[in-house]
Formats: sequence, C-alpha cells, structure tokens
Amino acid sequence: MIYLDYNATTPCDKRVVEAMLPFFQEKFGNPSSLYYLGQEAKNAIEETRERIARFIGARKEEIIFTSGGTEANNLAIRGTIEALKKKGNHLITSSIEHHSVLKVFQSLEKEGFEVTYLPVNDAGQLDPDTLQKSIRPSTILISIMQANNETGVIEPIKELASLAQTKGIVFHTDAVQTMGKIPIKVKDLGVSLLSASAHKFYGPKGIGFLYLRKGTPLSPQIRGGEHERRKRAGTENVPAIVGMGKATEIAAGEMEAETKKVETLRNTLEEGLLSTIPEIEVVSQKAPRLFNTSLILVKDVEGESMLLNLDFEGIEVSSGSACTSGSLEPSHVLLACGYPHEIAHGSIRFSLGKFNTAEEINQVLEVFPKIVEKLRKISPFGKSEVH
Amino acid sequence: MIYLDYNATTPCDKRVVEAMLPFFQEKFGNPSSLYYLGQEAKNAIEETRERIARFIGARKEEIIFTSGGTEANNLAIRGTIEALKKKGNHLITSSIEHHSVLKVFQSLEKEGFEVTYLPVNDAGQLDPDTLQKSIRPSTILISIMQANNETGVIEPIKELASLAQTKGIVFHTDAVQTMGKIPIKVKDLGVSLLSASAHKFYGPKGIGFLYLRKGTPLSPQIRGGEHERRKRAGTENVPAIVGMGKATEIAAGEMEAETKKVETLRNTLEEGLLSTIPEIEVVSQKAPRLFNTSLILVKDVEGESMLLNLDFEGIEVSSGSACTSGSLEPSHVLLACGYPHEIAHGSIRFSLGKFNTAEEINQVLEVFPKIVEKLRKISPFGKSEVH
Amino acid sequence: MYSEKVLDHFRNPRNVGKIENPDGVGKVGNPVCGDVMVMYLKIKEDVIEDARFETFGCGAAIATSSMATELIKGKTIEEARQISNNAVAEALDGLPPVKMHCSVLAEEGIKAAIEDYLQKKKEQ
Amino acid sequence: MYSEKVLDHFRNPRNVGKIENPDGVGKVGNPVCGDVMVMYLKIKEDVIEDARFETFGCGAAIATSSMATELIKGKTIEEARQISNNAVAEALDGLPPVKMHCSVLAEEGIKAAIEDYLQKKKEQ
Ligand SMILES: Cc1ncc(COP(=O)(O)O)c(C=O)c1O
Ligand SMILES: Cc1ncc(COP(=O)(O)O)c(C=O)c1O
Repeated sequence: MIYLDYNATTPCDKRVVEAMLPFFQEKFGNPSSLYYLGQEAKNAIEETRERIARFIGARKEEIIFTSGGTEANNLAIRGTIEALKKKGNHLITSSIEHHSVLKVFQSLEKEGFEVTYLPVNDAGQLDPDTLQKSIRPSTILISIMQANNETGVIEPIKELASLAQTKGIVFHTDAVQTMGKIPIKVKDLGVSLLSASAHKFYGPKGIGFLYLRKGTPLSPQIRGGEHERRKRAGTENVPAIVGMGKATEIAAGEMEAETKKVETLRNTLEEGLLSTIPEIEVVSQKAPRLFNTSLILVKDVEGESMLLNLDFEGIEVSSGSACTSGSLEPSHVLLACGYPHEIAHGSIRFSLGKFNTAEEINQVLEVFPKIVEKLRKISPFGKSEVH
Repeated sequence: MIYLDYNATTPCDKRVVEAMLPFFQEKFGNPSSLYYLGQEAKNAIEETRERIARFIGARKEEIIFTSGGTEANNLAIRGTIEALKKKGNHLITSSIEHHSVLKVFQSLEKEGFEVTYLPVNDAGQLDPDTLQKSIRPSTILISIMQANNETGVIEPIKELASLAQTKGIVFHTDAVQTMGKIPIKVKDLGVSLLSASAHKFYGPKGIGFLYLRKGTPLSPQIRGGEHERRKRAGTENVPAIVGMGKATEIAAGEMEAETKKVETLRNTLEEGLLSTIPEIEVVSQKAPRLFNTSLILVKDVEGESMLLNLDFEGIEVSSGSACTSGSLEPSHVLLACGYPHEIAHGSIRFSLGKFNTAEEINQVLEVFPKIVEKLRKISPFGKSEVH
Repeated sequence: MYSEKVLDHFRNPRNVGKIENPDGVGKVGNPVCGDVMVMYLKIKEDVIEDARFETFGCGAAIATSSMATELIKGKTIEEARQISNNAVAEALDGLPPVKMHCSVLAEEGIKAAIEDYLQKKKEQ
Repeated sequence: MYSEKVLDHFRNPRNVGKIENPDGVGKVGNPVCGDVMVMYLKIKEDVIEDARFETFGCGAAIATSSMATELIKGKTIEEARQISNNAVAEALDGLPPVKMHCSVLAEEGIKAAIEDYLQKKKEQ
C-alpha cells in the first residue's frame, strides 16, 4: 500500500503510541481527582500543555485541549462571537477555508451576522489589501487558514493579522495543516487564536488544541466541570493528549529533516507527472506551498475515477478534500481559485508524509499515467494520447 | 493501590486496548476517504455503531458519536433547544444533575429560557407527580439523569419519560453512570435522547455517544464535514470508537456476573463501615441504587481530609464528585437531598468496579476507621471515640 | 462504499467507445456537474444490436454506463426504454444514496439515444 | 496539587489539641463553609509560649493551622499579629489558588486568639 493522503490523516508515529499506552490501563486516573493516580494524569496533561505551548511560542495557560481541529475551529469562532457580539456583527473569513470554518460562518449568517468571504487570486492566495478594504467598524472577528488542505498554499498570516491587530480585531487562524509541518510562533504571526489537530502530524485522532492569547475573550461551547480553565468541559482525553505531546516533541526534533526529504519526493512526483502526462496542471505550483502537497488537475477525467483506479493499484490519494469526497460538488477551493467546474472536477491530491519512499513515488509515476490514459479513452472529451 | 473511584473513571479493559491498537498505526485511515484504508476505518466505526445500537435497543442511525459524556449532554440539550426554541422557552431538569447538564441549563437561563430544577426527596429520588405539575404548555425539553454519579440513586426514568411522551415533550436522560452497568433499552425507557461515555465502563476516555431517536429534531453544535449524519462534524476518533464498541460488547456478555460480584463487595464495605465507625450514614441506602456506589457521610470530619489520608494509604476514592473536588462548595447533590452544609462537607464516595477484590475491601475496613478517628481528634467538634 | 459489481464494471467497463455511423446517439449530463455520458446504438428492426458508451464521471457514472449498455444489448427499443434508473442500480447490486443520480444519467442516456434513433427514422 | 510541606503538616499536624486554661482562644471559620479552626494560646509576658489548634477542614486547612502554630510559638504577640496569610502559605511552599482562603483562616485564627488574650488582659 502506498499512502499519499497525509493531509487527510497520518498514521501515529510508533513513539506516539508507546507514549499513550500506559495511560489506558495503568495511569488511567481522572485528572480532576486529587489522589495520586489523578494527579499523575493531571501532571501528564500539564506537561503536554507546556510542551505544545513552548513549540508555538505561547504560554501554558494559553492552550485549550479540544477533541480535534473541527472542534477547535468551532470553539474559536463561536466562542469569540458569543463573547463579542455586543461589539459588532461583521465577520471576515476566506472562500477557501475548511468546512469546519465555513459551515460555522454559514450558520452564523443565518443567525443574522454579516460575513465577508474574501476572494483569492488564481494561485489561491489572499491579498492583505483586499482584507484591509473589507474591514468595517463592526468587524469583530477575522478567520483565515494558515495553509490550505487541498492546494497546500500558505497564506500571509503575519500581514493579515497585523491589519487586524492595528484595529483591535480578534484574528483566528486554522493551523491544522501547518502544525508539525512548518515552524509556528504565535507572537510572530500576531494571531489571537490558532487551531490544530494531532492526527495531521502523526498524533492520534480525536484530539487537538486551540491557542487562546491571554486576555482574548472566549465563551465556552461545551460546559460542565472546571476543565481547561472553564473554556472546555469534559473529562480530559489523557492518552490522546499525551500522544499529541509526543507528536509535538517529535516534530520539534525532526521536522526540518523530514521537510527536506518529503519536499524532494514531492518535487520528483510533480516533475515526473508533468513530463509524462499531457494537459495536466499543478495547482499553485509557483505560490508558497506546503512541502508535501501536490494538487493536480487532469483534463477530461473526473477525480473520483482516478482515485478509485489508484486504489486498485494500492495507491491511496484524495480527490480534493477528504471531507468533500462524499459530496458531488467540486472543490470549493478550486472554484475560488477561478477554475471552471469541469476542470475542478478533475482534481487529484497527492499529500506526502515522512513514511513515503522514493520507490513509492516511482511506483506512482509508473502507474498513474496509464490510469489517466485509460480514463481518457473512456471519456467523450479530447482524445489526446499519453506520451 | 486500591482504586475505588470507578464512577470518576475506569481503567480500560485489556481487551479494549487490544481492539484499539491496530487503529493507531496500521488501520489509520480517515473514514471519509474512499480508498481501502478509509473504508476499513469506516466499516470499523459502523460496526461499533451497530453494536452499541443493539445493546441499547436502538437503530444504527440513531447513534451519534461524541467526544464524551459532557459533549453528549451539551449536544442533547443545546441541540434540542436550538431546534425547538420557536415552540417554547420552558425547560425542566433536576437539582441533582451532573455539571455537564446543570451548567448548560444555567447558561440557557442567562439567555432567557426559564428552567425548573426539580427537587428530590431525602433519598435523592425524583417524584413523577412533581414533574407532572411542573410541565407547562411552553415546556420543550426535560432532562433527568438515569443514575446519580454521587449517590448512585437510580431515577424512575420510565415513569418520568412517559409523562413527557404523552405531552410530546423531548426527554433526555444522562446515562453516563448506567451504560454498561445496568441494562438499557431506550424503547422501554421511552426517552428521545440518551448520553453515555466510554471511560465510565472500561472503555477509553474522549469518546461517548448520544442516542437520538429517529425523528427527534437536533441542531448540530459542532459544524463542518458531513460526519455523523451532519449532527456532529470532525474526523472520527476511530480507535476510541472501536474501543467503546469493545467495551460495550464486554458489558453485554459480562455485566450480569460483574454486578453480583461488585454488589457483594460494596455491601461488605458498607456493613463493615457502619459497624465500626459511629455517627456515619450511607446516603440513600434504602433507595434503588447502583450496585457499585456507596456515598458515606462522616460526622465532624471534612471529606477532602479523609480522601487525602486514604490516598496516603494507597486507597483512592472521591469526596463527592470528581469534578467538584476542586471546588469549595459541598456537593450540590447532598444539598438537594436536604443535608445541611456542615454535614455535606463530610462526604466520601466509594465506587467499586470489576477489578476490586475482597482483600481490598478488607484493607479499607482496616484503615478507614483509624483515619476517621485521627481526624475527629483534630476536629473541634464532638469527640466521639471510634469503637 | 461501492458493491463488487460496481467496482467490476468500473474497473473493466464493457462496451467502451464509439460506434461508427451509429443509428442513435444520446448525450446527457453536463461537465459542470461532473458527469457526461454519450451512448451510441446500433439498431436493426427496432432491436439493439450493439451499444457503446463514452463517459466522463465518477466511478458510479462509468459503472452505470457500462451496465446500461449490457442491459440493453439484444433488447427491443420498447424494452430498453422501460429500463429505469433503479433497474440499472439494482443490476449493480445497488449504489450509495449520493450516487443514485448516476443511474438516472444512464437511464436518460438510453432514452436519449433511442429518441435520436426514432427521430432519424422519422426523418428518413 | 499540594506541596510536600503541606502534605507533611497535614499528615503529621504539629500542636494538635486544646490547652487547658488558655490565655487566648480564637475560633474562626464556619462549618457551613467547610472549615473551622480553634486556636489556643499560652502567653507569658506577651510572648507565645505554646499554641495548639483544632481544625475541621480540608487538607490545606489542617496544614495551615499546624504551620500557623509553629510560626507563632516563641514570638511576641506583636510579631505574631503581623504574620500574614501569605507568610503561612509561603512557609508551606505555597498553596493551590483555590486553597488560599485556608491560609486566611490561619491568619485570622492567630489574630482572634491574640485579641481574646488582649481582651482578657484588659478585663483583669
Ligand atoms: C485545514 C483543516 N482544518 C480543519 C480540519 C479538521 O480537523 P479534524 O479532522 O481534527 O476535525 C482539517 C482536516 O480535516 C483541515 O484540513
Ligand atoms: C452523570 C455524569 N454525566 C456526565 C459526565 C461527563 O462525562 P465525561 O467525563 O465523558 O465528559 C459524568 C462524568 O464525569 C457523569 O458522572
């Protein structure tokens, strides 16, 4: 099996599983409990909090554990808006956000908030000037992702957030695709809120965190006990938190080396595909991009049919975003980049990770052109041959 | 170490950990992905859904996975109210609910809803007549827990829910303390919503579920992808879901036998304590109670000081509820039962589980009377000697 | 998510391609929606002697196209016209709910090609 | 959550009990709030010769009571009166924030017992 869908999810690093294991049966205490076993669990999660805080240049008290990236995004947006709704009702986001951001804004629109969805250029990039112009006196929140999960494009968060900062507007960034991949320093970025999810960087599923800058108001969305400084109730998922801590530690130590390795593989893949398959395009190839992501548009062929054919060959990739694969709409990200529907339907995403090898990439380069050729033969459109 | 705080959390059953393990590194796919690895994960969670549904007599589509009991309770209450708020603004709950229910109602009160907190009798039981009288034409939701986490008292959910049913009011029950301990059949109980949490029945932390009867309106609280039939977005916590499934399977097979064993131990403990320590009381001893729970009131001694002394001896118990141990208020449950503050401060909860042994109980019976004696000597109140 | 049969017809689609000088051609779907099917028919005395297709679309679109050509070969045009989208889906052991629209495409493809044939016949 | 020192003073509280015919007694706290402390003093020429306590309360309440008696023994009443709750907490290597009120109880206990002593002295 050749797994090339690391942006959808990653396998846990072995060391992450090892770190988690003792917390299921032995160190199983409830961190709210005062006795030894409880305090042991409490200490384990507090150490993780410290470690994650250090990694992103934050303070321990600024990290709130959540059940994943989706919850962190929901909490960031709803939590801010509930806390600030008396101050205004205008919100700004982009048209390329993940559904866990977009759907929240769409539901807020129904509740009477005004939302500006910023456009992107052909390469999927946001323009600070456009943001500047869309800010109103009633703007209370701006939420822009740090890197897009489909294209890999990295947005100029620092420039965007500084515009928010000068006007005293809360700025949130969805860093689910960047955490563990590129260095993040929240002070540098100038954001008030930042979301991440462990299963995107070799940690377990079902755990993530929200960075909440000290002093930023936030209304909890899940209420109950006094957990997470009253910002998020519920018995802490201790093993998963510890696992996310380990994943962070590993990223801190190995990120740089992995980046180089994976980027080389990704570039080999792209060059190989571009030189063997006619009429394909690498989306945003010239823009600042994540080193591991390659979104390819293949003319005259539909994405899912490529995906399934690759699956038959044991190669696992995504067609656009994992979450939207079940839907019939083409990727909203590609549409936002200005691609027409018929082109956007022909997208296939390769997202690489640290366990990939050069042989695997060669295998893909062997197999994929044949698949495209086969599907183009079935297609009623342009009958161009593969070289 | 003698762990007697199973109502706070339980260790994972060994078989649960074994069932989860393959899903961290090998079967790590994202259930939204169309290729083999994704569908494998998808099948694993759908089998779990089926298994849990069967266990509680529900249908597969009626089970929504959440990050735990707290989230399930929040989703049940807020989700119902958002869906039904046009129909009325009166809500009913009890004064002995878990904080993950109470705090949600308290925040709803601030948002303009009217909430009736039903009283309980001295034994912590709710009276269907009292509920009947408190129902108004504007009542849209009733939420009553099936068993209380502190006293173990089991409420007459069937009678209470039938009152709701005749008036077409949505009825939710927090079954976090009953799931896996006593048989649950949702049709029998007549509830529309039921919450549970895996870490209370030998499953992992960070996972739970909400039963949502078909046709009951519910507004999602975490939005994003199309997961969980659009009732709860976020990449599924596959290993934890599988673990909860295994825990359910184990409960289905072994619950009955474990109940007998644990009940005998609990009764031995209670009889032993009552016969050696003067001026103590077992709360709700005569009421229908969970077989594993024993809440003891010790006169003239404060709960935390007993808890810490027991901890010194390697015995881990809770003083009231795990969640409130960090706070200074005595248990709201004991206050609701009519105990004065000074008595309520002297509570200590033993909650047993399937890994406890007769020797462990003997050890507690050896140690605890001495601790009470010591603390009563320090106390300025009544200087009664321990026999 | 897909049945074995769907995967089989997707992996090894039957009757792919054009027919030279077809008696009927139906083009349905829309590239904007992500699926387009062209159905070519060879018809003799109102019996479908050969059917071929070209499809741009997802796995289900290709599999239903393939199955549709199989189903109509040898049938009279009256019989073929009565093949519903459900029949195509059933012949494939079912389709996921989100993909049922692909079977509609197949049904419409058959009907469009037959209409084209009848139209041409009238014009002769 | 508690420092080693707190746990030590809680586990082995110093100076537990009553003093017969004390020169000063202070009773502070409230059973409703979950902590009550009674401080007994033996005072000679305004120097605290002995101090004992009885406390109903949590771990921190018992530990701060114990530490308070240790801190004031041998001190003049003027010195003892100046012992703040922070000083008691610091002597125990700190207390968790939710438990700081217990150190207030200790400070108040000392003050109340000294007041009682001064009151009695005045009345003599
Ligand atoms: C950019 C982005 N944001 C948010 C999420 C959601 O995170 P999670 O899968 O932890 O719910 C994802 C992945 O699905 C993502 O790629
Ligand atoms: C009755 C009851 N409801 C809800 C909860 C919350 O569940 P969780 O710990 O999974 O958040 C608990 C336990 O903490 C409980 O005892």
